[in-house]
Amino acid sequence: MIDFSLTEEQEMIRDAARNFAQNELVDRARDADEEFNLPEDVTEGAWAMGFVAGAIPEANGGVGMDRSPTTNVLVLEELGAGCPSLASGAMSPSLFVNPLIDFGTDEQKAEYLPAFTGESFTAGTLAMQEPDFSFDPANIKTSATLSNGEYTLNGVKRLVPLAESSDHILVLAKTGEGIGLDTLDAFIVPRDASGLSISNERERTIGFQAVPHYTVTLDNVKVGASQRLGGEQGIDGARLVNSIRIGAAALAVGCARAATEFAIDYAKERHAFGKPIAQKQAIAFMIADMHTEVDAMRWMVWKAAALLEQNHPDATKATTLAQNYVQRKAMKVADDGIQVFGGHGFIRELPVEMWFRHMRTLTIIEGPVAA
Amino acid sequence: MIDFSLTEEQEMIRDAARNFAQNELVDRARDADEEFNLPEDVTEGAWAMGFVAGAIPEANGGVGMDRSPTTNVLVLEELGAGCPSLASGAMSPSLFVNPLIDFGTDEQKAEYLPAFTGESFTAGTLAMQEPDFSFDPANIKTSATLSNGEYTLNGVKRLVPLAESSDHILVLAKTGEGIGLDTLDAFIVPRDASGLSISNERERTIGFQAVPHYTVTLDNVKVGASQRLGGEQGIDGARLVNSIRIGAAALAVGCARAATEFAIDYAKERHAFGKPIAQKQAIAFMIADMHTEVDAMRWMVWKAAALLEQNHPDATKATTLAQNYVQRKAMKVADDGIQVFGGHGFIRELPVEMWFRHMRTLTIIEGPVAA
Amino acid sequence: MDFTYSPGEQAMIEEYKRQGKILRQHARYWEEHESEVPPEEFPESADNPTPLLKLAIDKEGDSSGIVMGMMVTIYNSWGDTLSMKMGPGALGNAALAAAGTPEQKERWGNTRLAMSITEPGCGSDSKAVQTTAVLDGDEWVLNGDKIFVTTGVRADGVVVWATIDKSAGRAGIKSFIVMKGTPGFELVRKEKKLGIRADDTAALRFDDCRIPRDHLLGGDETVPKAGSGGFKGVMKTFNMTRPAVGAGGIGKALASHDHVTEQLAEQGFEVDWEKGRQNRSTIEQTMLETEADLEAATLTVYRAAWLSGQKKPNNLEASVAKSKGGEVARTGPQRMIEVLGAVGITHDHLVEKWLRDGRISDIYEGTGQIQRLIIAREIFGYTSAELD
Amino acid sequence: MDFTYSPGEQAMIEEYKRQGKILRQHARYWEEHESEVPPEEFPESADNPTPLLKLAIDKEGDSSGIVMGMMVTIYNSWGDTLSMKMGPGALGNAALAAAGTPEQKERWGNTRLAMSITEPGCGSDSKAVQTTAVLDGDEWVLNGDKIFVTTGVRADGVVVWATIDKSAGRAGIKSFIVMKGTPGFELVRKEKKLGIRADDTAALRFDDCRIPRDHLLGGDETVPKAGSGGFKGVMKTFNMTRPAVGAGGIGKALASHDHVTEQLAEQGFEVDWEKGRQNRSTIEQTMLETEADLEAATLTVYRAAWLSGQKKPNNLEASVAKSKGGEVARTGPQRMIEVLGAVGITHDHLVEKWLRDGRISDIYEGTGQIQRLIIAREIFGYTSAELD
Repeated sequence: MIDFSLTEEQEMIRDAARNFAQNELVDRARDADEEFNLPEDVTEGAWAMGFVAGAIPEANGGVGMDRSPTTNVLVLEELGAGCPSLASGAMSPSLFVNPLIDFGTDEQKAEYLPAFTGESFTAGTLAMQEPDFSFDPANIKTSATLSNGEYTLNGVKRLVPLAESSDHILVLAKTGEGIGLDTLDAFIVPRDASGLSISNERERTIGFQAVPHYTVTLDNVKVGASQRLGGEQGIDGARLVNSIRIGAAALAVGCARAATEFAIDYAKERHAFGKPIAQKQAIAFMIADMHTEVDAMRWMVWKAAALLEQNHPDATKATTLAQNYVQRKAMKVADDGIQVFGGHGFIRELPVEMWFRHMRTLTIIEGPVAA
Repeated sequence: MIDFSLTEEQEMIRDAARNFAQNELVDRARDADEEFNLPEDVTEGAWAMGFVAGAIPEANGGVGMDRSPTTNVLVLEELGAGCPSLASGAMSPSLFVNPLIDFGTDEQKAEYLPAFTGESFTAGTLAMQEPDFSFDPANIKTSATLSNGEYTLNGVKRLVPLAESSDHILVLAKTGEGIGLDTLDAFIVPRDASGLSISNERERTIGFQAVPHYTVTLDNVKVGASQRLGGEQGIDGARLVNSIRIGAAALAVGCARAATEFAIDYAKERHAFGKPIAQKQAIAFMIADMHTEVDAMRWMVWKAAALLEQNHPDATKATTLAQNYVQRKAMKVADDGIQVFGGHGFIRELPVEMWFRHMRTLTIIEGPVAA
Repeated sequence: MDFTYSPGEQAMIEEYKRQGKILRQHARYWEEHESEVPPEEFPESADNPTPLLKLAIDKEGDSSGIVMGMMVTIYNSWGDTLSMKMGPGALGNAALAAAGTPEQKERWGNTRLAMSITEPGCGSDSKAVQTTAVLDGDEWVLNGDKIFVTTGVRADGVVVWATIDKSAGRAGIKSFIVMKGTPGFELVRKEKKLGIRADDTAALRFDDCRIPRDHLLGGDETVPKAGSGGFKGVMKTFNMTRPAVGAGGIGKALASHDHVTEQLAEQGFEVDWEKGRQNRSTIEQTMLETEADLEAATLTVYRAAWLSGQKKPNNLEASVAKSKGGEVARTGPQRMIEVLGAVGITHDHLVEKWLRDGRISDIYEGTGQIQRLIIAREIFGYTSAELD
Repeated sequence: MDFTYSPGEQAMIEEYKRQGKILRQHARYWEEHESEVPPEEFPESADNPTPLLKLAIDKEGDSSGIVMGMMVTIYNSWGDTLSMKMGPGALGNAALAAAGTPEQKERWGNTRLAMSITEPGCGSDSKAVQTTAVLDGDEWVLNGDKIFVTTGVRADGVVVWATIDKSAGRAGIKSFIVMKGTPGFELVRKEKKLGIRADDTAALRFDDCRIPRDHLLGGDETVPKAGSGGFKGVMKTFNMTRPAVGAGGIGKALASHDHVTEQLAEQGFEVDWEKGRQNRSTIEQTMLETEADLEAATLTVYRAAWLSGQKKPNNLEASVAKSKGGEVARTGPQRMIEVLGAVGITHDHLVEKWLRDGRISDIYEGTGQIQRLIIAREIFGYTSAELD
């Protein structure tokens, strides 16, 4: 059944996320970006809303809400409309928590999830990206070799958010050969593991400057077999990657929506050649297309999230299509978002140039959050 | 030196081509298309202008003008602006004649070129296309195997223009292995060769309906070694393919120019919502972009033709870039050309829908003429 | 939130595709014989009852009727422009159903009525209608030329727009029912077109054509002042039509994509959904991006329809759907021909036909440009006077 | 017809690239220290004289000076926004040279003059200039705010647009020379920008700023009636500027493409020019299409310049070049980041900087939209009143 309706609970959570984003993120975004600072009250505020930890089972000390990718994309769109960079910083523990909920053994859940049920923000992260230009999660280079009941991890991970402040890093690696998302495995690696090093310098990136990202190098890092997520069974690699890709796409939809709404307001106010520029077809049509694509992108993300939630066999296809579509269109929206403002769009005062930088980040890295 | 100037002779030939195209092609285009008819007076008229045979050396009974791809693209743009379909029909002997001039041995020139120096149109053609969806001249499937001083040709060729009325068909084939345009060879094959069959039915195509195209099947066709173009040395495959690709691109530039000029005139005359639609930014900008791309495409074609003429090592690169650019932009121009006219653009009365069909043909087949 | 088809819908779609492939066997013939009118019913129709019957399987999980209508439109269009069996009505019947008086519905409900709006001098600008209707005693006298009348040849009559008061602009425009055979009502020609050649498109002329006074649709002879209430009534019916036209365009693009996917599969080629962009071939990327575009357009169509099913206004979303559907109808088959290569421009495949057939989708029921005007007015809160 | 570089030009271009790579070593520093003004001359400049000296090799086959100017602009921009050694002038000097009286040229020819046109309330709409100049005795009194003044911090003075007669529209706008230190002339701030951070962009204020009467550029105090002759004089100088701005955008995109080509080559990847589309990888196709776009834009720039060298009008072609240059400056670096993947958004590479730097190219000297207006007016033969 084709059905776009939200549950009452979803509407409530979405509205709460919208309020939080508009009240707590929008005004903080510029300074956070310029100062390379992820404000503590932002991460604490998001934490208090329960966006990250809400789905931790009661058995692990959580409140045990449904683990719902569809609800998550609603929240992430709203947060992305506030500020995708702050949102990603505040939500990055989801990169650790959600895979644990989805794939963790009972022992793993019991050991690692309670740390995230406290009242204060707890960092957690996942290491996926690698330096290779042909990086592809379906053909990851970081290796995990089993020997004497221990895995030895080797590889370089880039752009790992909050690596420095996380007690554990979920490291994506390949235990075998071949190509495909089913070759993926994840390992829970303590930050202070021997052989693991975190770059002293934060990575410098075009957008998301508020979020500390690091290069994490794994040089013969040894972890016990019990650190393999999902135990002997391992993980459903496609599902993990889908969840991450959908998360990024949802943030991008939100950011594109904010750019569109901001452009609408400006175009109606800004006069040129004797009338509001919104009354010029060139501008009006550009913004109309921005609106159209935000709509289209949203439904693509909803569909992918819904199929993921149902564990539907087409979830990977839907995710790949949504990711592809969002990567193309969201970047265009953000880019045209600058164009509407002309020279003013180029100054680091209005948020439009910032959204452009965030969007280039969002549409390139596979995912700063997990849906 | 970056120099866009034409020689006086080039300007004269271009103007002559323009007059011919505007006077002899434009008005004939619609009926020729609807009636699947290549009018004899059109082919004879183009023949009389010397567009095809002008570069046949005096030694072979020709007038011995320079063999000039740059002059040819000027002519082809003009003819394409008249009607690319009629132009391709009238110019298709260039597919046989120009490679003969470029690569033929003295014996081959002496034997085959004089037939094209008469006062009447003489058909000649080249068989390149193959049915495979991954068809690539750099990896052609038709084979030519040498044995006992004879070549045996096997393969299926599609969309061979004027195959039925040509005494000889220049067949592109591969004598060896490997991938690359240097693997290409061409063979002069008599139409009545044993093992060669020409489809009874003309091929039906979306555009170019005036031009008879046929499927040519080669089933163990045997030709003497002397039929290999260029003799033992063979041909410069890249140069041959470049010349063909540039020819198609030049026709496309002309057709796109015609579509743009027609749209300009219509938009200024057609009123909607109380003023000419040209005064609406949406239409004005669409046509402005059409104009811009026609310009940009033309310089790409000029550059490729100039490098080809100089036998410059970058000629293949320039041709590939020009072909790629023209294939993308010319199709968009023709498509937007319909859009300017709305419903009227969809009726087989104005030429715009015809140009759209011709353009889809031109931007897909590698080349109906040789520059 | 659900984006899967119910088993019944799935079965219906498969049946549309199966029957569509039968219709495709007739497609070239009726395109070549465009001057004739295809039969009301194809011989195969006896053995191929409407695919809607497949729905019975699973009523529970079915989509709302309006959303399902969009599926039907997409997969109807997927086969060919031909129909196994013509439905009884045409576009004018929808207008009759929406705006007719009970007597009018009773009287003409069983006839096939085309809809006649466009004129040679006015395309998207419907308030520029020049055809006049003048009340002379108890008769309306119609004069004017009409073009692009879908089903105008086959229909029993037309619902025609004419102005009874030019000075009133849109408010002066009324709809009239004129049946074939009425003196002064002439079928001028059947148009020859780029695509959808089997569909009949007529040009009509009204030359002192007299019809009884009660043939004014809805019977309301008053001309509202200034405001465009009368016109808005007409626009409302468009909110279903625009997504449907978008859906038709999607059908053609989808047909092209499905066909090429099959062709590639025969050569052992399949898109790998897990592989990243950096490791794809150009063909793979083209297939994937085209499918993404199709999916996006389809979802905007379903969204517009779903809103309507929820009794929520969808003027904005209807134009979003129409503009996306019109776009993929252009780009989709174009790219699929590029994938096929040279044989793609030949009659070996129907893709070149779907390109021509689909091209109309970004034109009729308002060009893509008109849709963007509507979208922009909605998001800016502008009137048509503020943004034109 | 010739599209090859002469040996001298080739050598010059190589030298620009070589020096550009040196400048790139300073690029991050000066972007990080945007509140400071980069030096007039970098230490390396002593060992790296201007690449123009390389031209001497082969004067015969060189392009016309104006075309060569475009090469210089492209390959200057290719390195970084920094210059090994600042030239003496700025944009205002061009205006002085074009429109100044002999006395004015003599007096200010050796100073660096910025050009100040844009105001907070007017971007592309130059006739909406609000800054006023009122003649009071033998002095002009200037009042108004100006933004986006390139080199406004470093310059010795500015050529500023102000209206002496608002009712006259464009005809009332005149240019004035105001030197730093003049009372009432305030440097409000140096802007913080998305890109070209090392370039100084100033906001200025004129608050009862009094300058002598002879500081009016060209000295003509009359206001032409109705016609916009006065304005057209200014527009004329743009015919060289628009292609140059397009060229600057191309430089950034080309830098990105060249850089990624090198990166790919290190991994053994090279575009095969002979292979057909159907057999290319996505990366290969992206590299090829980006290069085609760059080539197209470059040729439109050369064409506009070549016309100018031939003393032929190039208003249309200048806008074609500007719009294409602006376009590739946006799409080129975007796609190159996509090819690099995640490291493309980091400071590992300068491509993310070139994306930010290049983004201005489709904005200043008239946005892409303004260029399309100019193109459309030219091809339709419309005045700005007919198409606005």
